[in-house]
Amino acid sequence: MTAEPILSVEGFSKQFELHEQGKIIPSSSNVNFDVYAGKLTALIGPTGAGKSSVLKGIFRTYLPSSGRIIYHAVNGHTLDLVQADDYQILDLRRQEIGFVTQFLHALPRQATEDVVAQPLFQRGVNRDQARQKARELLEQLNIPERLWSVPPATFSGGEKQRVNLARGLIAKPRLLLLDEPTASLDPATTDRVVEMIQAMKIEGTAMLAIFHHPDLVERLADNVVTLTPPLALDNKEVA
Amino acid sequence: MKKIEAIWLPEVQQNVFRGLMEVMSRPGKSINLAELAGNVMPARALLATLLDAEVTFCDHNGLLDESDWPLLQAKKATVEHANYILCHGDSAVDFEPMLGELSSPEHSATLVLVVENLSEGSSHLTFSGPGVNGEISVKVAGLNRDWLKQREQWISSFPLGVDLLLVDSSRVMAIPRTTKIEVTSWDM
Amino acid sequence: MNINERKNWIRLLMAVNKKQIKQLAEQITSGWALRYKSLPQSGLGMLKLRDGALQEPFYLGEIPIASAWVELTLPNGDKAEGAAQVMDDDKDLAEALAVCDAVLANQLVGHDLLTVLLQQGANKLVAEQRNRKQMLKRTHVDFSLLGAEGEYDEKN
Amino acid sequence: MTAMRKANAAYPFGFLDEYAKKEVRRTILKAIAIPGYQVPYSSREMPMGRGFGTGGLQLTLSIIGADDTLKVIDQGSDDSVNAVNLRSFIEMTCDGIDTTDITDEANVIQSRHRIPEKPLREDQVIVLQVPYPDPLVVVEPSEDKRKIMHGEADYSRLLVKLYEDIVQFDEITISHRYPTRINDHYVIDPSPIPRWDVPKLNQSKALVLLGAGREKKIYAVPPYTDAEPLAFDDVPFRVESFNDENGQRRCCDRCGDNTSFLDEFTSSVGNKVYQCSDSDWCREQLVAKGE
Amino acid sequence: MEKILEVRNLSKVFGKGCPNCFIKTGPDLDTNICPDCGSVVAIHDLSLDLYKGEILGIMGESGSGKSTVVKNLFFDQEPTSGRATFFDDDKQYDLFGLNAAQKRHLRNHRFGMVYQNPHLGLNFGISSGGNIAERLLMNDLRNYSEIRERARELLERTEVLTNRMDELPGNFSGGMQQRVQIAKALAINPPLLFLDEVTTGLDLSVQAKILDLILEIQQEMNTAMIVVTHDLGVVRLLAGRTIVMKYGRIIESGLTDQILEDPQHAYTQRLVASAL
Amino acid sequence: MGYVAIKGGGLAIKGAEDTLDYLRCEQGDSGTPLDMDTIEHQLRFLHGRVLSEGGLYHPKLAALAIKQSLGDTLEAAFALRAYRSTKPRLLETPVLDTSEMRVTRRISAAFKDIIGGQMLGATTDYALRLMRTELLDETPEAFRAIAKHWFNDERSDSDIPDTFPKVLESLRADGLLADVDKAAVEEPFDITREPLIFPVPRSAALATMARGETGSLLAIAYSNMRGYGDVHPTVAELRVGYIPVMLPHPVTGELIEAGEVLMTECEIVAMYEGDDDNAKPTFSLGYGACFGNNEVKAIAMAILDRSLQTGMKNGPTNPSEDPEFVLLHVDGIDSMGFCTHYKMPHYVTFQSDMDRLRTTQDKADAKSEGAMS
Repeated sequence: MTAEPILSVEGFSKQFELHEQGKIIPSSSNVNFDVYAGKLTALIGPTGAGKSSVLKGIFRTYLPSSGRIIYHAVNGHTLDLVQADDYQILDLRRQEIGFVTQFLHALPRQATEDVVAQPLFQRGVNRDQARQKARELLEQLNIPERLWSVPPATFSGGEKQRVNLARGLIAKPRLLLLDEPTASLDPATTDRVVEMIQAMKIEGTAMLAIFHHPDLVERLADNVVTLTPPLALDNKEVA
Repeated sequence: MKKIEAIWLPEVQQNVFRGLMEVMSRPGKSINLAELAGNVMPARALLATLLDAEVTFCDHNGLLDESDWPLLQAKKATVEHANYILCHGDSAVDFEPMLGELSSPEHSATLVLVVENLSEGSSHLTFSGPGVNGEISVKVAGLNRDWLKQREQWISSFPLGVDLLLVDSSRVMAIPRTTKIEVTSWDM
Repeated sequence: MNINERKNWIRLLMAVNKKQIKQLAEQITSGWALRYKSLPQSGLGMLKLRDGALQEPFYLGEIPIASAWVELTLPNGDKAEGAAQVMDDDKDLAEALAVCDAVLANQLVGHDLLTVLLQQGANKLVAEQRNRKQMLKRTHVDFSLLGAEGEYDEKN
Repeated sequence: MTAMRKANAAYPFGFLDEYAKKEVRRTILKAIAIPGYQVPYSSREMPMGRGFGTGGLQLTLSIIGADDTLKVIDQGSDDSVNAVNLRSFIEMTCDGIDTTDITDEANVIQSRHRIPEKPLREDQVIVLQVPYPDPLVVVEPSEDKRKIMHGEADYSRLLVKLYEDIVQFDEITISHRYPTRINDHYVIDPSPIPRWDVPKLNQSKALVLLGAGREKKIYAVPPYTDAEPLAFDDVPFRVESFNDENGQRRCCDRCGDNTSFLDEFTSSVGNKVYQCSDSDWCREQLVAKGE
Repeated sequence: MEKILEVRNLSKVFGKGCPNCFIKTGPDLDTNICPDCGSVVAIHDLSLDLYKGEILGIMGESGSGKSTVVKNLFFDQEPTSGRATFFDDDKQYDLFGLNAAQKRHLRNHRFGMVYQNPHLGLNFGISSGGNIAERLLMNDLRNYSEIRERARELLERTEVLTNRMDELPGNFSGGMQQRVQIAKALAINPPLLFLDEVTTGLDLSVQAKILDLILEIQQEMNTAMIVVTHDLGVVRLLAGRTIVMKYGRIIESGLTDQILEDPQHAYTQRLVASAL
Repeated sequence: MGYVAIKGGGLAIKGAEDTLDYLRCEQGDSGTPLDMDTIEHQLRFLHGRVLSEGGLYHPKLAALAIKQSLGDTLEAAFALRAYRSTKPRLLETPVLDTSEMRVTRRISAAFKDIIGGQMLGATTDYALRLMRTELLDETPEAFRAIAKHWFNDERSDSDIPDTFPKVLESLRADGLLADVDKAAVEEPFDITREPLIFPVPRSAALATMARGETGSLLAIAYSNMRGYGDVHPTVAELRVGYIPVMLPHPVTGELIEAGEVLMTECEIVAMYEGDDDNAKPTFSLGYGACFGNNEVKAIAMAILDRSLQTGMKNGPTNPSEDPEFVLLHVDGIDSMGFCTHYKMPHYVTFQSDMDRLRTTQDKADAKSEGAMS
């Protein structure tokens, strides 16, 4: 490939230092890969290989323990997400990098359409326009219209996941991190999601994803990165 | 028996006070204090009227005779802590008087400035503010412009500030902290 | 009370008739020149007390004060000084007491007359003191007697 | 004079000792220099009760001299018992002064509850007796905090009081002692004058001195100084109305004037009667009519 | 992004203080009371930045000094040392160098504060509408109808029944009082708002509504906020960034999700673990 | 001097004063005017109250004040207070110490045995409040016989000292009280010269209460005793006696006795408390003192001194601990004057009140009519 990657992960490691137990738990070690515009990179590997840690490390939900995460921003600047300060990360989260997890964290009383429109609100998009866009997405994801104005708190797991997806997709991030986005969806909806991801790829979104099912990797991944569980640092005392 | 000087008599002090009340109420207006108090330096007459053992006083430029002190009864204080300060108006300002506190602006100094002349003079000022019906023109000679500059600083956050009493050889004029002063022309 | 000590004179003289003091003072000094070292005046004084609990000073209230300070010039040219500050509002009395003070302190002519007054005053004060002590004596609570065998054996 | 008054013949001119006068005088100058600020002073006991004008009296006694002509008013009248009492006390202790009941003739006027109808002149000074000097006391009981609020010109809580009044009654219910802002900073209690008299404070030609004896405060409205009653842009300050049921302005039963503050009486036959509250004003109107 | 507040090296000691106060207190020594002089070190050497429209959480247990931070910034208390700069459009203010009148001006015109105890933020002697009116009057609004209209709007916005706006706050439930307090704080559209344990002591459902309200308002008005709380749920919902305090010191700060999912400090790990 | 004819109000005032004077002399031929000594001695406690509430120790004028006010304590104290406004302040005494007091009564509720002993002196404490009908027709002879009998009593002797040590000093020596630093005190607050602007120092509180009205002090102190506060006082010492007033002789500088002042003094000991500086806990103390013989006032003041100290230190939790509340409300002259002033005409302000009420009523009427139509 001749194109420059949007994201290059170099020698990424993450380990947790549990002070209370006096333990260090390794999660990922020495991970290297690139992510490109319009391409989906899938992370695979057995449970405990630290796939989620990599996504969270990129998103700064986890603080990486070592390595570099080079991100090429839309303005042409390059920065290392490991070194970037909180404000740079917050800015990227608002403008360029999206993250869809299996779990939906939403404000308690917010209407579903507003939950989905949230990223657009944050970018300062007009509220009506943002809601309109949210409704379109909810429709595409088969959420019945009667639910749009209700908070998602009482939704089924699958419905919540779709709301979550809609929210992740709505702002059309340049880089989208997907952590098992279809884990509890029925086959029909899963197909819908696959279509939407493909559409986004065509629009140029770079994606880094973990799928619960190898079939999806097959259908969507342009590149596959295999992770292996890091060596256990047995009983290593916290320094 | 030594005759008591008029400025120490209660009835004269009452008269002098009424003069002070008048000029303090009407900034820019000057009255002849010497006439009221038997041809003495107006500064002495007004100090005799206002001071007693309850207040502090600083004769910053040593303008008074030492013999006046026991009769004035006022406690000596440094210029930074005095309730009343007497000084020359023609020299530059070299101290920071008490300005009061926001909750007690009366804890501020009254400055008595001795100038050359309050009826003639080539420094022309225009006063406005409380006590002045519109505007009033004032002429003065022998006042260092530095006082006006410093005063602007001192009165910049009302109600903090200082009040000035200007005296020449016969007259007195007041500039309370609320008076706005514009310099029309200045003679250096 | 020692009538020869200057610090007691005011109190001793005040114990006798005030009119008598004024008369006597005038009588003794008639023909002498009198100059005020400070004008006789009457006014108020603040009574400053140390509180018995935290030992901090405070003002209990005001008292009338009359004061005078005089200089006497005798016919022979001798000068004598005397002064008085007394709890009273009569400045003439203060002046008279100041004169007495001068006469007594300098053993001037007439001091013997004043000594008689001092003695009278002393007698009155002794009597007064005796009365006050009697109040205490007669109302003293004798705890050693309470609960003792002779509980009801009140003397007298 | 009665025996009670003669008994005090030995008191000095102006009753107060000279040190007390000096303190009051210093306080007056500060009060003029800081318009509307309540300057504390060590109010002395007067031989009449706190609340009978001891603050005003100390002001008058500290400023008055043998050349002055004094007028004393209570409720607009020189003949009210309190006015008579104060005037006779001042006459007794200030040998040589003149007293008058004609506003024009006086150069020192001590008053309780009224400012004369006749506009005062530059050569006059009016002393108002004040029972409660601090308008903030209704919203803040602690003097300590009130002093800070005054210093910062923080009167929002007082304005809220007006807001609440309008909410509840559709009207500002303050009848007298109307809070008035002086020179755009301090808000004063202008003493219990009716609202009718408040506009007279604004740009007054005469110096206005206010004295609260019991609360130990002196304050002033210098001449030619703004005095603005607190109000809202759309709910303006209004003075007492003396219109009858038909909207017709009532007139004084004696002099016929219809421009002055009126006292209301019930006549012996039971109907309402109105008369000028300012007795000298009423007299002057009668003189003008040739009666 | 524009900075609105910069705090540097803020310290606050209650008591007379001594040279050892800072040396002998802190999280490592497990106390904020100076063993030598008995003074309480509420904050030591705290620095933080706040940007326009941002919500910063300050988290910690009682005694951590978190409330003292906002009380110092809102001038309820005076710091022992340190600087704070408030950037207001093209002006900037050295907060601790201002005189009382200037401080009051900022409190009245540029800052808002919502206290845990509504009694601190509301005047219970006047109606709810009057409380809002007070703040508008402080801001030199002098038109009765406008004040009334604005008060009504704000109460509507904070979901207080406007037909109860002339009632005293004492007649309201705790949650409703907090809404009135928020309405009052917001009356002047302050660019900077302090929230001190605003939901503590309220029912869970009421808490949720209040938090929701705060977030909505923050997005609508782009108000920068400092939210002080001991409640992880509150920071999770409101704050983009969070500071964790213990015994007057910042022990950790970062993006809120990172603090909650990957806490670095032993104390934060314990805090997070115990909340889960 | 211009002359204003005395009309309506003026005549009435004159009449009222004459009437009051007539009432004083109403007995006519059968009456004897009170003389000053009679008042000073036979109305001793009334006289003491007037001295202390007037704030001026002038026994003769206090007696006169009682006479001319027909025995009204507040009025009499008031006359004394007004008198002092006309007098210049000449001096203040050095700090006098009440251990120099020439005691006529001295008791302690804390200890049975105090050094120097307990002396009940002249007190009504144990008197049976029965009507002494024999005094109804007391003859001058009988009256004089009582005095004579007392003077002739030979039981007095001179082994009783002039002065007595203070009970508190022994407690202090035992370390039960906080140490005091006699040297490190500032000039006391002069309430006659400076207005009370809160917070005020303790010396201002003591001076204010020393001339406060007995009933007012008692009422607020009683609220504290009943439970609005938590003092639980014990009277360490209560003494009545004469304190010599010492002034420096202008010529020699030596302290001389200018006179003596009858006064009452009370020290109470209350619950101990810890100190800020982690020093050992000690008893808290309260102090009361006043001119004349007025024990209720001295005790009430001591209790309030203690409660005010608590309020000044920790903030008031009840009225008796609030300096502003207590000190601004205990002065008899201020409070009676203001109370009396409500009798003065308020025609103008009432007119203004009526204007507001009528306008408000009209608006309310208009509103309800509007609502109905």
